[in-house]
Amino acid sequence: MSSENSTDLLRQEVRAWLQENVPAGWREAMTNVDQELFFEAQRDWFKKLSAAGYATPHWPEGWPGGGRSLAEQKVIYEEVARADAPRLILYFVALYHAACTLMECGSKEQQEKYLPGILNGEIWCQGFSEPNAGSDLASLKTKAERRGDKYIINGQKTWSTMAQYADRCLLLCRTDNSGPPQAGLTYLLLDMKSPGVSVVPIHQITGDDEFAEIFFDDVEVSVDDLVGEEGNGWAVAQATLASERGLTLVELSQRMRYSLSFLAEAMQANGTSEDPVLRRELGNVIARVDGACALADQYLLKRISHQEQVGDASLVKLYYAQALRAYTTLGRKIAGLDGMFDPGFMRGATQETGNWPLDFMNSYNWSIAGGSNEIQRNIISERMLKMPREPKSWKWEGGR
Amino acid sequence: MSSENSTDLLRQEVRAWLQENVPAGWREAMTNVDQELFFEAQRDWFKKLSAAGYATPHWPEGWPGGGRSLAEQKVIYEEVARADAPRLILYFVALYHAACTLMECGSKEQQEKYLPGILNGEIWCQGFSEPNAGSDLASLKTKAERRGDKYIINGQKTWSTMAQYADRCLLLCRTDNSGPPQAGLTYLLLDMKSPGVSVVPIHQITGDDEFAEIFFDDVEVSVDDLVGEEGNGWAVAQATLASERGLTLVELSQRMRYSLSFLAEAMQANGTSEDPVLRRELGNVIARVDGACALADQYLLKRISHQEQVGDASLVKLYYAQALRAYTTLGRKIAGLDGMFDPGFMRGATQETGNWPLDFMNSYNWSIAGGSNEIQRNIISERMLKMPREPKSWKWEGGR
Amino acid sequence: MNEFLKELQDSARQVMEGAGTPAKEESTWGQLVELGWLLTAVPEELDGLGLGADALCMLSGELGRNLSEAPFLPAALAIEALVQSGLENKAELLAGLTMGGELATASLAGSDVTASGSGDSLTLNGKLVAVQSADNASQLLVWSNDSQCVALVAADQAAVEAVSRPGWDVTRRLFDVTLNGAAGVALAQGAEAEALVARLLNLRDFAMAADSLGGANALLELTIVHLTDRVQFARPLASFQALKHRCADLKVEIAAAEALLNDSLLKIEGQLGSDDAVFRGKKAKYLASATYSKVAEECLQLSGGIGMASEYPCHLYLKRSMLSEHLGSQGSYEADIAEAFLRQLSI
Amino acid sequence: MNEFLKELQDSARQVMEGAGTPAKEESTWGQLVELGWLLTAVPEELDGLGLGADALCMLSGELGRNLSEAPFLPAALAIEALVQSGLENKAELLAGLTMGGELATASLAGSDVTASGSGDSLTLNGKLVAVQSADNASQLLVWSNDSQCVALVAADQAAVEAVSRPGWDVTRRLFDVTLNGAAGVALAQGAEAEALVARLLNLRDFAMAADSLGGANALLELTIVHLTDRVQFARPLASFQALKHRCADLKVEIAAAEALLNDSLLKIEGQLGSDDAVFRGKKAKYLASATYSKVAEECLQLSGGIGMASEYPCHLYLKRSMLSEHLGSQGSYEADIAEAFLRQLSI
Repeated sequence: MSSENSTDLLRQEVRAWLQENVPAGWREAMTNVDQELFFEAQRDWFKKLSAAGYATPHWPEGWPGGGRSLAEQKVIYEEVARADAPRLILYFVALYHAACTLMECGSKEQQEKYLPGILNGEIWCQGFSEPNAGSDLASLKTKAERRGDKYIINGQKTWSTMAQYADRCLLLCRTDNSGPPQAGLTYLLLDMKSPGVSVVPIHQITGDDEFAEIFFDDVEVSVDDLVGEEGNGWAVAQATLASERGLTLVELSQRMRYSLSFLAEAMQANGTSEDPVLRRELGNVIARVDGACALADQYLLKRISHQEQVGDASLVKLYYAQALRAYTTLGRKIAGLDGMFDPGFMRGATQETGNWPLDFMNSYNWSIAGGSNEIQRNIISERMLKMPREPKSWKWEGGR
Repeated sequence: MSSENSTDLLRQEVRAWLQENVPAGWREAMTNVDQELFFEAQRDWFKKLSAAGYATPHWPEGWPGGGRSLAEQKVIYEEVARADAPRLILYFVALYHAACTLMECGSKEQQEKYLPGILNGEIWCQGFSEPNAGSDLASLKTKAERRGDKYIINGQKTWSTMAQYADRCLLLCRTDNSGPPQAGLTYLLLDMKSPGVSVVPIHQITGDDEFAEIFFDDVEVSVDDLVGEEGNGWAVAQATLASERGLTLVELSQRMRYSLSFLAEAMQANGTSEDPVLRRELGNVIARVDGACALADQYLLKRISHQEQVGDASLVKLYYAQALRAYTTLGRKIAGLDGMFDPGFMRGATQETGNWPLDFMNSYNWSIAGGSNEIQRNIISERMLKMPREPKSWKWEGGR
Repeated sequence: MNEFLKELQDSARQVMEGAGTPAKEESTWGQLVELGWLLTAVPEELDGLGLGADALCMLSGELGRNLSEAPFLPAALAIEALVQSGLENKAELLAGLTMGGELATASLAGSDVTASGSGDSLTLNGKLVAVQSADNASQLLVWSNDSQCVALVAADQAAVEAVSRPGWDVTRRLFDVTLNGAAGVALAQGAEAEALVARLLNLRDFAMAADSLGGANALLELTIVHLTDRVQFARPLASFQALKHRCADLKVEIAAAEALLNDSLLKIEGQLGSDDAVFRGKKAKYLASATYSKVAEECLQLSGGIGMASEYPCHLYLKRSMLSEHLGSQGSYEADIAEAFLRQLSI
Repeated sequence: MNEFLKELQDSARQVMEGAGTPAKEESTWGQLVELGWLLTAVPEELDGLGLGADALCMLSGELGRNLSEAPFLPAALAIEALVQSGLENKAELLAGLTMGGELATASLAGSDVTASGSGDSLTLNGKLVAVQSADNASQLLVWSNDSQCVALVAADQAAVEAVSRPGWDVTRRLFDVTLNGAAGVALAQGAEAEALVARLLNLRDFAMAADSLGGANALLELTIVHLTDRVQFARPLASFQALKHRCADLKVEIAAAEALLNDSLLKIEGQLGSDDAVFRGKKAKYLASATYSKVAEECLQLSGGIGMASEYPCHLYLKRSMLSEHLGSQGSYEADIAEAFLRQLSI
């Protein structure tokens, strides 16, 4: 049986399963709900999906659902997008970032200690960004001081997704200030219930609060929870960041593509589909969204065939962010004045809620977080197009 | 009589004169003509205009046509634009750049020697830009070496408007390499018939050749033709560059505004005025063109009332260049495939020929020459918005 | 802007800066009444300041800068309508609306109202959307959908129902208002009403343009401060050329829209509502509103993560700009501008 | 792209690079015939290479890179039409058109031709625009404006008049051709002709997309070399972040349009001309052509003064991109794409 056929069969199987199992009307059910109901829905969906083996296709052979090729993972993502199934945003960091980091860089003891918990639905968050270390992550300052067999943590993290609900945290800290910024970082696994940890949700401009700040006041972490070696945290963090590279954007761009029908239906519903100007803009958006899907697909195929080149991932993310902006901008135009009312939001629905101003504002998550558009442009121009790098040192000349 | 009334009277007078004197059908007559006919037309128009006193309104009291206030000059420019009169592009450098430089920085002897010639129709060109000194004018290398009472010139200038027909040249040279780039520049007046001067027209992408390169091979210039002091050329050049500041863009933006009717007529002629998409784009272009006019007007009013601020001129030029690009881009869309044929060009008509691809390409003259859009953005961000300046020294770090 | 207006602007800015950003209705409405801002466009013979649309726009710009919640624009429209009317007791009514702290408000968007009757015995039916601060109003300014009637409607009658309609823009409190056979007093009818509606919408366009540019300016300034203060990669963000150039592009857009607004106000003086003034008003509103949106969208990106947090005011400008875009409808303004231009051409 | 195509591309690039930029017709046409490029899409049973649309697009991309004047695309369309036809002597005709150096050309834009008669006794009337290299052609591929007839028309008959129509794009020599009762041979009629026209236009869209992206890539590379070499303010221009970011934006546009083209070619394999393939072709052509124009416009600015000189090739790309935009009409493609999408939705 060729691999083509094997993915075809998988596709049929997943599609049939999703058809039976995606909770009907989950979007409506998640509109303006409180956190508790949302959690319950996420928990239920996680249980279903992992029971079917579709929550962990990227885990290695031997784990439940694991051992899938990238091509098979892609099929599962595509079908999940096509079925407009809920995203597992509460478990995403656990299933991808935490699991992949543990598998790639964790000790055997760490793997045995934490991976079963993840499969059981433990929630993880990521503690990387800080108020003064966003685009420039390497400049982070949260301090981990070794005292005997413990690290003592002091400092602050921000923009941590779902941190207020997390059981554990992937924590990147500074243990040494003497070298260049990327050196002296250390990667720890933190129990969020440890004394001295406090979490403050960030109220977002959309009304949601899926991000939070985490404060550390003399928090203790056992050296057993050190991943890799002290001072080698930057390399471990790269493994974390690469853990979902490509797959997420395949899923998201496919979701965007399938949700084009929402846009078109909204146009038909309010008559704007007869407006020649908005129609042409729709044509433009369709082509760009298809371009985003094709680019994400191509990137994953390159990864599968080990032909990934530096900058490729940046192209995908930058184009996706821009297509999403164009798409939600058209949505705003279509909704017109009516769209400016009803600031209700929908939990866990990412961009495709049909509340266009909300979707538009959420589109900035993709142009700012995870390496802003500007950072991607730096990478593309410097590392792909080989244009000279920005100076590493900079002196203020002239002045205000 | 209030000054409002005095400009109103002038406006009526100029308008009536133009109505009688603008050569009918000059656009058609200048399409695909050879240089000779174009010259003749320019000469005739110059004679007429200066006889009426409208060629030199910016000259001081005492000179023919001179002594007009900026407000009056503005009226004349506006009316010339409104009447769609030919532009005096052959004499522009002489009447503005040369004359104003002489009046502001020239010696009495130089004024007496050269100004009457300018009134008589001598053609001047400007020798500032060099192949490696475009945006970075201060880095120019053309060398002037003092030997006795002469300077010996060696080097090359480029993008000199109409240099191949010029009698004289405003020449900016380097006499000293030891200091910072802006120091050590010297400003000379050159007879273009001097031995060792050779001129090579630049074939432009539009088919026109209104620019030329000038080569200097041991060319002698008398010290009598030194303007200001040796080494003080940068300051003199600033006077040259400021000589037409504001006025030209008032005229050009008004021309663009009046020529909107060409665009609309073209739309009506080929039926695209019924296309709702192109109609809306027309609406957008109209608003932007009006914005460009208002901005140019406001700038001149600020100059008149001595309230000009650094960066103001950059705002005007950058917005004009962008509005012109949008305007000619719409023209291209309207012309469609038909517009891609007939590469005929029109001499001296600047942007408003109705040959839209030509006009579109000519619009780059305004975004590149005379301080590119990028230079204007530097000025606006650094000097107006007070953002930090680009580093004055730069080291290649990393590498390709 | 003349010297007098500049002084007025300086003092208005001081007042508004004291009110904070966003400036809440309760803290600014009383103050602006007290300062006589609502007297701006009232003629001197009616005890007003006799200033023109440019003064009203200047104040709108200051309110836009500070994201003011106060219903200054609808109140000014109602006052303007009253000034233009032949109502007998208009001096008395004006006194209440300008200095008495009473509010007459109006829809900032479309009207779908029919009117029957005449004089002080009008009957009005229909719906108004985007009526600002209706809960605080004693009167509503209403025009019929055929522009044949402009009326004042008392807000406290049973036939008037106002329902709060919260929206993304929290700096303007909007209401849907239903008129179920509400009684009203005519300010103008027939051709006079038509002219008055044109005048009011024209004034609205100019004031909205000014509000937009006030906001755009304030937001760009705020963003440049942020870029200057925030250090990444051991440099202030403001030192990155790619960001500098984008700020310059925003600056030039604002400058052109401002110049167009000011130039238009100069040129239409005294002819508010004429075809020419309406055309100019649409161009000014279109360019200003498009500029505001562009500035707000870019500044959200330039602000990075902090811009996504509700505590930072960037999003308030963005949401106000998005709402303003739809008050008057950008898309149709482009078409209207082209339409008016092509019509002129064929004359 | 598979390994075989990649090898073919490497050798094609070598050949084209030898031909210079722009590659003149006289120096490349013979060469590409000799190399068998016109055999690409001819099935193996007709002595061709039996490669698909992807191979044709790859070659179009290489020709686009080098601004080739050779009429490869119209020739390939004529050959494709012949292959699809049931003509008895098609093997013989194909031999002449693929390896014999004979050229059958076609319009790259619209057709306004009517046909009467059938089989080998057609009579054709009307006008073709944008027919490439018509002076070198022995045959013309023509389809009627109702798509009910696709024909080959001998170029040397008196009823065929070709007039050179020089344009801004000097890299393609275009002609207007008038058919005054010209005799022709039908390649397909009726429903078959309709399907064939759809197939040919679909192929044209894909090939034009590839040509556009070849040009866009070459121009961006050229521009980056220029920016790297040119020093101003004691730094290479390529070190200015504002310019770097603009180059990155162009790169990402090109990458997405390329990915879309390649993905489409993969997905339509063997179904050229189907509704789905036509929809994909329009999207690919639209995105590629819009990208080419954007890249060319930006690169002209990024090149500064040198870009305005005819000796520097930037303008040749710009002019080719401008022409390509109108071959197939961008504006209507946007509308077509929306139309097709909305239609799918309502099924």
